[in-house]
Amino acid sequence: MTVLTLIDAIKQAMDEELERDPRVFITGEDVGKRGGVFRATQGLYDKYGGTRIVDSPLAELSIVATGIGAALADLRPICEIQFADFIHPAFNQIVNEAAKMHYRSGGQWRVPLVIRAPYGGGISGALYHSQSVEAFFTHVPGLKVVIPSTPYDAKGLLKSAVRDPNPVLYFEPKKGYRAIKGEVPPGDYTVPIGPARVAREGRDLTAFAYGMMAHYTVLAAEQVAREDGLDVEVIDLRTLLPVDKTAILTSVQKTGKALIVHEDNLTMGYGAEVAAVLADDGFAYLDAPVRRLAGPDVPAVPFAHTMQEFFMPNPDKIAAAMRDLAEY
Amino acid sequence: MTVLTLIDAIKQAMDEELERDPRVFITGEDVGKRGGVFRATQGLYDKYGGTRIVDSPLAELSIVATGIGAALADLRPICEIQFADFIHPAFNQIVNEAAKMHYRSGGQWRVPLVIRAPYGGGISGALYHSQSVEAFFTHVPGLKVVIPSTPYDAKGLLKSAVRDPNPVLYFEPKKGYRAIKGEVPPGDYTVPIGPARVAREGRDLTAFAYGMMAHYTVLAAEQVAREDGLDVEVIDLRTLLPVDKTAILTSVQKTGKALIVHEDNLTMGYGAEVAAVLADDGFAYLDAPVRRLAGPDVPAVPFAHTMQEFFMPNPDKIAAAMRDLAEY
Amino acid sequence: MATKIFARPSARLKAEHLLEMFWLMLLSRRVDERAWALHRQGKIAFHISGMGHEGAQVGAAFAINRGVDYVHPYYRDLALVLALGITPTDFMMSLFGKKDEYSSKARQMPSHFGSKKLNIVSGSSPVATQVPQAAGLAFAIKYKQQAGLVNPDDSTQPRLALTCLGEGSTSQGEWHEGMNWAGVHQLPFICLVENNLYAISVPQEGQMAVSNVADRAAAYGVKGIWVDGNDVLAVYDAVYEAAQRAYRGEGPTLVEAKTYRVVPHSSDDDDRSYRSREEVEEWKKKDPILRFEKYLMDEGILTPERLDEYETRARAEVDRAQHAAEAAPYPAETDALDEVYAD
Amino acid sequence: MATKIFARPSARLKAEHLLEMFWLMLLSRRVDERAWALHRQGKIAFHISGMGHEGAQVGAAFAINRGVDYVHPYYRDLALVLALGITPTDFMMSLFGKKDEYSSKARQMPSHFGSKKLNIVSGSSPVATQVPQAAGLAFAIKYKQQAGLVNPDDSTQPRLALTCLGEGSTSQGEWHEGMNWAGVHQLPFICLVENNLYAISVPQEGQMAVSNVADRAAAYGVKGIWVDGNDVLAVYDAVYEAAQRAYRGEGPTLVEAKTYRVVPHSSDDDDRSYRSREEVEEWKKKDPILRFEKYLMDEGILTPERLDEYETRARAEVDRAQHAAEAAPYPAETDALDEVYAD
Ligand SMILES: Cc1ncc(C[n+]2csc(CCOP(=O)(O)OP(=O)(O)O)c2C)c(N)n1
Ligand SMILES: Cc1ncc(C[n+]2csc(CCOP(=O)(O)OP(=O)(O)O)c2C)c(N)n1
Ligand SMILES: [Mg+2]
Ligand SMILES: [Mg+2]
Repeated sequence: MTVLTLIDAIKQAMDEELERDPRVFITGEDVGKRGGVFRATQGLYDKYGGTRIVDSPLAELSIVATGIGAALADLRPICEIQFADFIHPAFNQIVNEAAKMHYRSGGQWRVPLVIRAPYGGGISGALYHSQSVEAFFTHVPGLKVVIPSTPYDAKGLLKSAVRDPNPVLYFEPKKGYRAIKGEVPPGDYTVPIGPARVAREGRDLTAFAYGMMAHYTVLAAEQVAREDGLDVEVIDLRTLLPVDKTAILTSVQKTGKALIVHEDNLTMGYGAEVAAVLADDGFAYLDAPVRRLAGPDVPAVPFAHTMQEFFMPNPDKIAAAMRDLAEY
Repeated sequence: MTVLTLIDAIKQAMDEELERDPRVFITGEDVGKRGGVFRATQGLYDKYGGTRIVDSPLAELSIVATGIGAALADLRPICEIQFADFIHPAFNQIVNEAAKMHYRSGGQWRVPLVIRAPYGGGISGALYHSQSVEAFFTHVPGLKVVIPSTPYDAKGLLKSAVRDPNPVLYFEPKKGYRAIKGEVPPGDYTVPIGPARVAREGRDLTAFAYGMMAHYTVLAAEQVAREDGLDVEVIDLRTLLPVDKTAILTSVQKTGKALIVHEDNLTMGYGAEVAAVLADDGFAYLDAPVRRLAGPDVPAVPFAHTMQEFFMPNPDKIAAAMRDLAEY
Repeated sequence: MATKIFARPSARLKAEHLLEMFWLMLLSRRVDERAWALHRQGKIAFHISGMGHEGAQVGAAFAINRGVDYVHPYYRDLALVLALGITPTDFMMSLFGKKDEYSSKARQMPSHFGSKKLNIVSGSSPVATQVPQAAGLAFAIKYKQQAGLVNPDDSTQPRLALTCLGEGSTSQGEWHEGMNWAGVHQLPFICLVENNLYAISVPQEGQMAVSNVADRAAAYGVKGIWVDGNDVLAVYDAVYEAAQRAYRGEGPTLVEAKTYRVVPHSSDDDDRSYRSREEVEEWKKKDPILRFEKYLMDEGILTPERLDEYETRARAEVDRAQHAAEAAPYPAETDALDEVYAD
Repeated sequence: MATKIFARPSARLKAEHLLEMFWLMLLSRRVDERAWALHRQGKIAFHISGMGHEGAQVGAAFAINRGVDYVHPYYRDLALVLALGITPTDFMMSLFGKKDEYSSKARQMPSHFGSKKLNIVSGSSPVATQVPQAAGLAFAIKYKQQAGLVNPDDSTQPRLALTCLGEGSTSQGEWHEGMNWAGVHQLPFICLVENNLYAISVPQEGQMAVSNVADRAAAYGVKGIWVDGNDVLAVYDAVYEAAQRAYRGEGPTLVEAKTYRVVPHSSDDDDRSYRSREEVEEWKKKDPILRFEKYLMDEGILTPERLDEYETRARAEVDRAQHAAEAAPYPAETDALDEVYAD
């Protein structure tokens, strides 16, 4: 096993999928010679050429829409949106088109499309290079929404996404691109889209998270284990849509307490759905309020480091929320 | 007092605001001579002329964006999106631009903009003329989201929206346009954006709803009162963003049970936030699971009347959910 | 920049093709009229019509490899899809929203055409979304040829993507981005703009400050051409040239067919508030079916007897279609839950 | 359709104006260079540069009613906003993200210019969103004039809206819709396209299949013109004509200024993978500041002594700005919570 960074695992998945299936191609802004602004596609242009690694015009709706068209024609496009903050112009194509095509055609047409986008804060990207946009899309039946937090999952989930016959949004926690490292087997394997992952077993409470926050939540769990003897179960949700209700309920049935962590702002963030599932089907298991630790309800992450710090959850804040909930 | 339909109350509000303030103008597709496809602006073109009642090109992002520009220049645009299903092309302008302008300029610039759009199903409009889109926007700090369910509120809230210094999304339950009637005072009054309304007082459980579903929920409450002696409190949320937490918590503190009804699909619908608020701050009040009655998780309302019927909540289904919850 | 074409590929069409084109235009008109009647009778909830556009649509359909080339149409394209192989019964099933309806299993409103078998891509209601998707279909054609996945001369495979929309819909950013992608990659792509002068109530001047939509093609490095859309053969000629260019790998074309919608926008519309009766009557005189009929009669290709025969056949087909659709069952309620995801 | 202009309004500019223009170009360059240096020193997180664009920007700024007309710029417009009244200290405050930073209270990355006082609208990062907003500003100007809310000749009020963007950003639907709105309503609107041949790494051919962005204006009924963007006076002339047209109510203009970005896209970029060093060196020879300097020297308007003086003054201003910004406090953490809503 090799230790790879998150972004290298992503690149490796694309490389292997390009190798495996000539129908797979990549498009997006600067994905070609430039190798992507985060270098996720670095080297792929040289290896596969301009037919398969295609610099798009600076126009997100057409990146997605031509991806949809190509998918309808049985290709396997991987569309890169340079930052998740710039996915909004493509909202119509994703929500009204890609998500509804299979249903609206009575199952005749399918859209095997992957849309990759780096998301999240903590990198001084300010209001428009830090956004978390997953919540919008988790409200849209017909889409799948995936967010990896480990290199192993990143590779395996991306491969599953490429092979999935549905449109899959694959959001990448950009702060973790180089900060998160982990073992990744060379060669082919997949991680199924759907099931959450128990990142750490525990008995005292359950913390749900994904992306960079899953990484931080494990760190926080280790901290409170060390410092407070608290035994926190961490569930890395990984697939946000479809919702893995079983994983959510099973864990809280055991622990009785739930904390949900995301860096997206609180109101109508994904934590709302997890809390709602627990408040209904998990009601009998709960012995404490369901807590959400999230970004504040402000338009996005501000630039100045002081305000950015204030906005972002981090292991200390998560540990504090764990302690607080455990005391209930 | 005169009895008006919902849509006439909306028209009256616009008429009076146009009269009151020369900075108010209306733009959107077919709002001019045609008076709007639902006739919400009928007669206004004749009364105020083409300078103030402006047919836009068929292009939603520019309807909103030019509205933003005009609002920055201190006009008071009312932008009509012909169906909520077609707001998606304007998502970027609403979410990245209108919502963030005040914050991103450190409070220098403001966007006093109203975006009106008919939404909701039950009118054989199928996948693209029936959508509920409020959930997306309730996740966006900087926006206000308003949905009236009575003619009185429709007029008063729309006037508040026009006078609000922030971008307000004002969604109109189109199935209720002519079906919902009520008393409306002539002349000026406003209903504040923010507070929910107790549509019916009750002690046994609380049902939260908005728009057409608020109307149906009151009918259902009357039905279970008659048939089962159940005393249901109905809260018409009216303003979805900012969230009226106080109203939510106050009612459930009294009743101990909560049912949330919307026609939007379940997962990550607005009901998730209401449930999440209750699961945290209202945890101690709850003596039953928080239930959500919503559209199923399918891309949108299907055309065939059988499937449409299946999709839509109605007074019978709501009454059944009330009975079920009351028995917990 | 937009040019009229003078070469006439249609001169080579055989009488049987001309008659088939005429038949399809007529059939479409009769199906369409029946739909309006059904709506007046309160039997159906909604109809959106192609009346007046039949010449543009059938002319375009015959100029491509029908049923093989990708077509991504819009709601007004009834005659187009009939020419591609959709049947009157198919259409009636969608009017009534019956189980197993061909395009969407009765999930969509009528006139949201789509058939995988015929390479007609399922359309939505938000206008112009099909344009960049069609650019993607055309991109895929070129990709497969370049990657050696298909033979560029294999006419059993799609070799172009044709998409249609109204002039008003070219105001959308979606259109811009689709046209631009087609131009940048010089794709085998045809955009047919059916310019009927109105977008619901808004006249062309409210949408654009140019006289011809075709003049906008130059902005994309796309060839632009406009033709009389009520002249089925002129449209055929223009689209035929565009198709041959596409097949030869010479790039995209925008064809603007100037026509008129002689009826209200849809069964929900009343057009009297925004256009005069005189204007409508003027245009009715230019009806593409009457015009083609006269041409075919003058040429001795169509006879009054054959026209009668067509009318009888059309009525019979429409009756049969209506009855079949009326007799068909509705979807089950829970059919609403199927096919959210492909597997 | 795009035309070069031959009349030269700039011939009427007085020496003092020419010197002020030169000074602002030079000042912008020195501020910009300092920003790169601060980034190399690890003192700031990010810089995006206007180097090479100073001629286009200052030429445009001087052609409008500075500080009064609406301007909706983009991130590369440092010289433009300095010409409108933003100070080097303002800019340095944004580089360091300090409390009370002028544009956003340090919420936005640097170069997201905005000042209510100067009628510079706050910009975002998603490209081209400013274009339809600027059409809305221009619409408001026309509306207020038509509704009798302002006097069209009152030059203390904004009488046009100028917006800027790169050539790559014209690929966005946002651009199309904004241009179209300006054309349909014949608004007092100027779109300045700063064509530097690249959008990050993607060359112009990857964005559009036309040689001049200005050629796209015809599609909107907008006047289109391109000029040498490294010739400050040529840009002045073109924008001046456009502004006068706008003031006279004659409609919108697209001005394409052809220029080059002589540095990487931003401090995060490395341009060696996508363009040759030779190409960059070639363009450095065409530097708009060197060119203007030579012109002014040849004309006897600028002297070596005055140039030295300018350089000294620029250095002093930049030093002062940097020190002021470094000394300023950071925002409080909870400042993040303010101004979500206006009241
Ligand atoms: C994005 C979007 N906005 C609004 C509508 C509502 N609408 C349906 S058709 C139409 C007019 C279309 O005009 P045009 O493109 O000229 O086509 P025509 O109907 O005249 O053939 C409008 C506004 C829509 N379907 N989609
Ligand atoms: C909607 C959107 N997509 C992507 C980006 C990322 N991005 C920032 S600048 C840029 C290139 C812009 O090129 P151009 O318009 O030519 O302007 P230039 O930077 O060359 O002046 C890109 C792709 C963005 N800011 N907004
Ligand atoms: Mg039309
Ligand atoms: Mg550029």
